[in-house]
Amino acid sequence: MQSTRRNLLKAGWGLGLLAAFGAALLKPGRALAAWNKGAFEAKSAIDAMRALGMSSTEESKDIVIRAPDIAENGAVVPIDITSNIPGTTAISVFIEKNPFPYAGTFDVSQGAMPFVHIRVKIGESSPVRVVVAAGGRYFTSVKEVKVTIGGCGG
Amino acid sequence: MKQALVLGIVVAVAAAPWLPAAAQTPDPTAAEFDKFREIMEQDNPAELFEVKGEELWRARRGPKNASLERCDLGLGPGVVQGAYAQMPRYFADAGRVMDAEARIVHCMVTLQGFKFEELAKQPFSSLVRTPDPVSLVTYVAAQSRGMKIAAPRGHPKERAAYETGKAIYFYRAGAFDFSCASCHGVDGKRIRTQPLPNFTKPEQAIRAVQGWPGYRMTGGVMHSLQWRLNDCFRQQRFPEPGYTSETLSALLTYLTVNANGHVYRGPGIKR
Amino acid sequence: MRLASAGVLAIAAAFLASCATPQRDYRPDALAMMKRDFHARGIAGVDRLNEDGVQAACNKHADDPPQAVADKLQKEQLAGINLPADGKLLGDWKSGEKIAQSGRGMMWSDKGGDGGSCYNCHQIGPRESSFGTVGPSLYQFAKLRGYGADIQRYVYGKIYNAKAYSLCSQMPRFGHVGALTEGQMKDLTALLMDPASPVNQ
Amino acid sequence: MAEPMKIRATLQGDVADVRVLMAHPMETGQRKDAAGKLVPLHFIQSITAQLNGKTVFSADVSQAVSRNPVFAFKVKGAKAGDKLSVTWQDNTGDKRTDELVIRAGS
Repeated sequence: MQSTRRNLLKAGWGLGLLAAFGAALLKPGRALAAWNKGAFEAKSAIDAMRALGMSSTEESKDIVIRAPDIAENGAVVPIDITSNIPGTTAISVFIEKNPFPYAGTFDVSQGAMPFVHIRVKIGESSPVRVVVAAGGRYFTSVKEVKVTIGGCGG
Repeated sequence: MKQALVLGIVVAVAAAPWLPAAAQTPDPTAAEFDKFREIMEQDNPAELFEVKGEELWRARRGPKNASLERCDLGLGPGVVQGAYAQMPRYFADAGRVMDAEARIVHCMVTLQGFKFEELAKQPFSSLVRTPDPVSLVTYVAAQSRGMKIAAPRGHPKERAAYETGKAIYFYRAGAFDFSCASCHGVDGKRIRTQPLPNFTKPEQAIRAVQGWPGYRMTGGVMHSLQWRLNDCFRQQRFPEPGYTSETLSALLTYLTVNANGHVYRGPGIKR
Repeated sequence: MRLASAGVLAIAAAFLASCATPQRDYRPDALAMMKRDFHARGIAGVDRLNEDGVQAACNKHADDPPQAVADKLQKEQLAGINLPADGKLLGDWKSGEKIAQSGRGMMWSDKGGDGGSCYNCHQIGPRESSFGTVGPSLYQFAKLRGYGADIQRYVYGKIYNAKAYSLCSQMPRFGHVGALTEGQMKDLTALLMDPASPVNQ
Repeated sequence: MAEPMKIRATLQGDVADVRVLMAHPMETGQRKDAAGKLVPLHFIQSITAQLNGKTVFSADVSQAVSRNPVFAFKVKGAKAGDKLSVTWQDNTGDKRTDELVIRAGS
């Protein structure tokens, strides 16, 4: 096994993957599975990723995350994500310190470029983790966003 | 193979302790904000309110079932293009200098028959409600996008409003001895991480006008300059200024005239 | 030719003079307008529009009053500072840090005093990067200046009434106007003066 | 109830740069109202974009998306005259679809 490869879970990933595939098959016309309640309600990024069947991820420099080092306001943090990984099908975002870290998945497999711009709430300074699905594998990159206090605090 | 499977998610970034530098010129925090300002302005939820304001402008409303299309914003009845960039100005029919929102409210009262007291009851946006004058002033402001700020100084009352506004700007009182100038009177300072423009200088005064009306990220609501000044006085520890009062129009005259000649970019986005 | 240009100059000079001359004082107009337009809200009464002696002197002289005026008023302000009866000036720096963080107090949206708004204007502790720059950095305050009783008294007094030391300082008079309690001012003094405070590490 | 979106599409070659503004409170379920009562979760859960009726982009999102959401994405194989529609659905079942006809690039 490559040392750069990071595996997330002890067990159960096969099941998760199967479940994800199954759900996708059940909903033709829509690339994503049904809104994944388990993943969205997970309290940690690792639990959310487990629920999404993201068994193992590899660090990748081919994911470009453009977000402020210091956000002017945590209520609206702009993030541009571009994947330069060939065969990218989906982009998922996890704000690790948020109470519910999983922020969403963007399916670009049906005719969109591997790019998305989003604006999200970041409660406190946090790593923003992006996971890209490509060719049945998962790649990841992280960007730290610092949230500051502006204004007079009154 | 399975030895690697044990890893939990690796918190890849061990947050390096951030050691603040005492003196920072230019302010790197402010520079970082500016880098993303353009992206934020490119797609600005303010546009949603601009659209709503245009509908309100054209709709027949109020007890008199009239639209605002005959409202005179200073360039003649119904002329909206460029009007915002040329206010505050003196209006003979009202006998006073009015800023854009004061004038719009005046038209809502005189043309549509709304009651001022009703409009003044809850004049600022909340999470559940955006008052009509806020959407309207957003629409009107958008019709001056790309134009030069040119608040008139021809009428004696306009010149008096400027001087009175200036005196208000520098007037220290209240529980904390603050004036507007306490925060906005010197260059290069900030409150927490928020840069404080010095509005007494022409090249910085534009920042009192630019971006307003603004979509405020805090709360995610649309706010006008009437709100901005109201909330400044709150934090200045003053009592509350009347909505669309002459005090606020005078202060806005001082700030806008100082910004004359700069290009107004339309409704903006604020922290 | 000479005459003509002299004439032009004279006219220009007269014009300039008429523009520059008797700069009318608009402060009475401003105050009258504000008194007409402001209303009381919550704890913020319209009486707050009235200047006290210090404010009047600073307003009148654009924050730069003549030395004699400043000296006299500063002396009065200094005399009004009540040091704690128990003689102890250092409270709990941890509580001081919380007070320094809060930007609330004395607004119409507040019930009364609350925090010190210190980080709004000052760098203080090493962990807070969101600090203002209106006032000087207070990081390593006592480490750089010493921990002595006289410096403690100065810190407490400055928080109580900054105008006793510099008449037109932009810093509020927290004790003088009752925005902070004696206990809170002790805690803030400890934040700056306690050798154990992170400020002095 | 749901207010119109504002959609912009700019053609660059055969790629449409699509930018969407949505009016939605995106309540996190953690905010208290003026009366001190928790405001219930209310947020857009899914977004779908179709080019001439065929899905080209879709997303599932959480309440972490900011109030009055802004999204941008890029659609391949677009040309002037194509119909682009965007639909969102929130957790209460509320839905909104808006569409535009893509205009020639500048």
